[in-house]
Amino acid sequence: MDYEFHWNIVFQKMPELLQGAFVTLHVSVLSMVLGIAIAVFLAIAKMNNTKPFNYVAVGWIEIARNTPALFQIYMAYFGLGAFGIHLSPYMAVLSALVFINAGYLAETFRGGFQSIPDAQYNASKSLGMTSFQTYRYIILPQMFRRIYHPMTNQFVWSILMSSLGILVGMSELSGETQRLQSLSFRTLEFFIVTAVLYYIITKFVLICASLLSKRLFKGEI
Amino acid sequence: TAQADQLDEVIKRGTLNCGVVLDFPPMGYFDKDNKPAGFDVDYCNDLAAALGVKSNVLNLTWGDRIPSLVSGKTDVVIGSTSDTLERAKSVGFTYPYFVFKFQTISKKGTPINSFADLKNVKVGAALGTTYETEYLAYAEKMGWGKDNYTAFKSENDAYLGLYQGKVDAIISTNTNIATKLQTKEFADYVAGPYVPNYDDVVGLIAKRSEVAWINYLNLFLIHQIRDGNMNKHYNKHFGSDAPADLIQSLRDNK
Amino acid sequence: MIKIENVRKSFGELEVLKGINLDVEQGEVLSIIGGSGSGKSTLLYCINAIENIQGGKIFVDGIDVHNKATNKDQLRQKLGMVFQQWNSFPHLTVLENVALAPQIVKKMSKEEAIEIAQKELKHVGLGDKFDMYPTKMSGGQQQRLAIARALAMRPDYMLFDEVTSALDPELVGEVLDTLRILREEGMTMICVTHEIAFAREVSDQVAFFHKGVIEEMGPPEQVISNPQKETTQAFLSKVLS
Amino acid sequence: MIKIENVRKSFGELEVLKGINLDVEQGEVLSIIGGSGSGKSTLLYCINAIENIQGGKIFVDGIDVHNKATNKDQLRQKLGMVFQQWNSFPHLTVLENVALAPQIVKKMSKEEAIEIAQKELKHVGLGDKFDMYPTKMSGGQQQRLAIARALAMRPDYMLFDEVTSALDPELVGEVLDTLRILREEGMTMICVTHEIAFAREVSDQVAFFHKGVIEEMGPPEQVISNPQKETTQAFLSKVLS
Amino acid sequence: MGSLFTPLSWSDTGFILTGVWNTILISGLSIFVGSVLGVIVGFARAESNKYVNFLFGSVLDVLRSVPLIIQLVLFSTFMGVMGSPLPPFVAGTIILSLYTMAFMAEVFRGGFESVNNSMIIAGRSLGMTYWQTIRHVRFPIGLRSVFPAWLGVALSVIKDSALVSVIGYVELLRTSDQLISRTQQPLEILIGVGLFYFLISYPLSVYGRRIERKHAL
Ligand SMILES: Nc1ncnc2c1ncn2[C@@H]1O[C@H](COP(=O)(O)OP(=O)(O)OP(=O)(O)O)[C@@H](O)[C@H]1O
Ligand SMILES: Nc1ncnc2c1ncn2[C@@H]1O[C@H](COP(=O)(O)OP(=O)(O)OP(=O)(O)O)[C@@H](O)[C@H]1O
Ligand SMILES: [Mg+2]
Ligand SMILES: [Mg+2]
Repeated sequence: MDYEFHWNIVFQKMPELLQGAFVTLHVSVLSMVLGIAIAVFLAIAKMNNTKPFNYVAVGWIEIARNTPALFQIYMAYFGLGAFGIHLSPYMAVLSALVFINAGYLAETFRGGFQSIPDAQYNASKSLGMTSFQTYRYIILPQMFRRIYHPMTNQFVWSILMSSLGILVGMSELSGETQRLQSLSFRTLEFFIVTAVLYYIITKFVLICASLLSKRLFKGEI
Repeated sequence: TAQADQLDEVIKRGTLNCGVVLDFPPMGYFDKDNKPAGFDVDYCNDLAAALGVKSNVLNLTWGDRIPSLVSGKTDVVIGSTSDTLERAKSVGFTYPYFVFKFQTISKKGTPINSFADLKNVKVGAALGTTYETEYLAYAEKMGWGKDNYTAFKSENDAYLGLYQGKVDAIISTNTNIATKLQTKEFADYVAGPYVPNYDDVVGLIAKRSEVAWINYLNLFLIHQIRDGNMNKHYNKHFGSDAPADLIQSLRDNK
Repeated sequence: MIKIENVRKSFGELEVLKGINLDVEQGEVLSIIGGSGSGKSTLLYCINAIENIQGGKIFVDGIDVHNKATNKDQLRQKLGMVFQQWNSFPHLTVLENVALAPQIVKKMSKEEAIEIAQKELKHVGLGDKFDMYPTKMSGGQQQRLAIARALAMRPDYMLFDEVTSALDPELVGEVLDTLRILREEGMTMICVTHEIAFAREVSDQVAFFHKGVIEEMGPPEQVISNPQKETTQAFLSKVLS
Repeated sequence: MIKIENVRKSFGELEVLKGINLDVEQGEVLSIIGGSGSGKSTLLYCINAIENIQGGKIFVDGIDVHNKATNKDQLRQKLGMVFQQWNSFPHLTVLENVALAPQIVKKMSKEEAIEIAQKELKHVGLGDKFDMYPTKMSGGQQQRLAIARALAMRPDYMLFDEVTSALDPELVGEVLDTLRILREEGMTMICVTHEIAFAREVSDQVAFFHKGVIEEMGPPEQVISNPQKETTQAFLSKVLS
Repeated sequence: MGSLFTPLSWSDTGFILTGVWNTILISGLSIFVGSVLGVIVGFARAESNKYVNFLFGSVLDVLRSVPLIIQLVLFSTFMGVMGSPLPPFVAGTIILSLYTMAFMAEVFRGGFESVNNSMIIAGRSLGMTYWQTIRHVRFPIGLRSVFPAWLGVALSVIKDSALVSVIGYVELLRTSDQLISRTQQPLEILIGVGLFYFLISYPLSVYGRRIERKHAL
């Protein structure tokens, strides 16, 4: 091969890459927080039979799960743009991720909820607990453990998918990489370093999540 | 015998693999039959004709330009590549074949009289282009910050963003703006001030080590002007004769 | 005293209880035996108001269980129940499992609840397992935990639904021993069970259920040792073979 | 004849079999009883060469089972085995379950294998279930299927590992009846079982396992009805209570 | 001069269909190759010891921890720079297949491990050899139980195949991107694209869930 690696340019630009990495984390954390909040409502609405809410929830969940993330992002950016609704690249990516996260997490929550055996309700009732107490002390704590792992996966997915920000000119890690490499034409070097940065970020998140789960959950289910 | 260089190879192969960015009208774009067209595409065909080989136009993204050369997928990239010294560490440039000026375009009535007025409006440009760099450098010097700036993945997306009203003005090349202004979609728009003190001088690029090949390409560029091909294509794609100062600066290899 | 008068219960089309009459006096032990699907569990759930009924009445200490005006959460505090499937709360330690309901239902202080929990756990022989998580315990231990959990609410009656039938044979004994202790202490109990020998030993009354009706009922010497009906005989010979 | 000589078996540090000696003659039925973890299943697995051993020897018809030179796949064809958990193959019909091994192991033609499978299924009372999938069957039926599956390989010996202990009490009888039929037909069998009454009825010999050794062995009248050792007495009183 | 903006016309149908076909082609091929590799790696992982597993695990881990878009650009640039440039279709198929494999391997591994060991032992006790139990017991049962999960991964690959556009493969989303530039009509085109994905993905995901529910019973 006749390719000489030039690494010094990448190290010079490291602060800008790290700035991009920060934006990546930022947008994915926010997309999870908002996604979880909406997912709770979607899950409740889907399990509930009140018509209009049920339809909205089912529609949301199915569209989110059955179309590409890239499509959602384009839609949020140029699709909404056709209606004169102008989101910044950051907002477009954020809203697409929130939309998708909410759809997937709603199904996770519903599954977690339905996986708690009836026996747990009966046992709680037989001890004289009210419905509220049953949920508060018995059902929700168990449900949270079951959805914890899928939730971390969704978080990692959000980090990886935020890389699509590159396609609407968002300056997260991938976008910054794209910009920096075109200034120097050092494509390979920049993308290698970026791949490593993504790996570190996702591993870091997973390790934190598993440490946290050890602290939170003592008994097994 | 001496090792065959790129020039020999192209002639022997009988095909010129010529990379063009087809996302940058009128230099490169898809016509209504979704076929490649544009000033750069015409240059590819002229070069192939001069070599006496078939022309094979490859559609590149901005990011593909270097890897395609290094890997030998393309022999030359005619892709409006700004000849910065930083990039010249990675790739071999010919003499300039075109000079762009950077300019704003905005809807009529947007209060932009000088470049300094951009401070008050939302500005956009294509990600990773030289004019993006120029604008950002200028904005930083003036202390504007990045808040009113939006990057787009491509030149096309930048125009779409302007058209939809995502931004009030975008920075683009004077040539591109001139062609856009002739379409009915952009009839309501006007070209604005130039980026101060900056000409975007672009060259063809080839493998850095292929000196003889670059030599040949340089001579080709001179002949394009001398034989009038340059002016002919300019006319076809820009609707007027090439300006004298552009011709002159290319002759001077500035 | 628990009084069951002509109770009928259906799931949709399926009539599961077809007019059940039963009385359980204070201090008495009633065993219910019968084939799968005969409605034994369903009756316990109805007594506890976990399932509603379609006809008849159930009184617990004179309170009409299925009356709309009855506070069912309060009523259930009188009735401890232990189920066939182990259903300890997997996210809580053994001690927390037992102490939870006294705290949140009876509003005891944490110290008080823990004291009671410790006492009841020792009562069922789990005095050394306070900080374990129930998923690490054997089935027999989990069932004893469930008994302690119910006892900690200081119920007046205990309902047992085949508490040994999901256990390995060797673990059955330890759970039955716990029931024997309760009997000695004078607890009023209704036990649904497949353990015929145990039923014979501890019951004051045995009721044989068949397809939603009580086919035969009386002291164990009569129903188990000397059954009159053919259905009872068939069932017993199958189970005892 | 199966000959077991001073067999020792450990899992890591844990010694599970501590020198076992046993002979099972042609046509004899040996029952093995004993507490959980005493090594009963492990012994069956060793006879079948599913587990290896650390000391001693096992001979089946004179073949040294654990000798390196022994073809174990071939040896296992002599030894039919049925396990505690139902492990019918869920992706095959009942008939295919039974016909599979004769085809691929014994290289029978499909027709031949199916004929044998039908015969053995009728043998265990599943003559009307050929095209069912086993997941739709009761536990007792699945166990009988497992017996038919083993019999279709025409084994000389059958090893049963607590085949009824995961069954509902009502289904135990049908499986034991199938074992009785095999005994009548003169099959040589080793049965690990918790069904003491059954063991007493059908066995020529009973071996009581305790912590990896045979504590007591002999005809059922002796070991079950009149146990000598304290450990045996304790075990029997627990199981029979 | 040529006109830059022209509205969508019927003559674009062929172009769009090329995009549709290319999307189907690259995702179909990648799902196939990825599944085959996934079965092999998944089986190896289910069968092998800690160390082999750690090795496999780390490779799969990298494939699952770096965004697909970065992998695509990196791989296609890398191959170019190494002197053996690959056409976008080939580079895209390779990376998409490996990416698919990374997820499929875990799916299949789970399937193989879920086959109760007692069934394998039962097979051995009937005199089957090791490979016979693999072939007749472990594979059929393991593969059957993972179908819903397999379908889930396959559907996500169809959706992720949209990313291959970044290295210049003209699949559906890139076709539409090009048409959007030319027509300046993003909404109509995007809705069409979304509908296409939805119509492929939704019925299959409903089917997968039905199977899953049936399995759960
Ligand atoms: N929630 C329910 N919905 C519909 N049918 C039910 C429900 N619970 C029980 N049944 C049906 O009611 C009948 C009686 O069930 P029940 O559980 O009371 O029987 P059982 O005597 O306790 O049997 P087992 O010995 O198997 O526990 C059965 O046919 C059962 O299928
Ligand atoms: N594969 C294994 N690895 C490690 N230890 C094992 C293994 N199989 C069995 N053991 C241990 O060996 C001991 C004997 O087990 P075995 O299954 O033979 O007992 P058993 O008499 O059949 O009991 P049960 O009546 O519960 O079936 C137990 O302590 C068990 O935990
Ligand atoms: Mg019941
Ligand atoms: Mg065993």
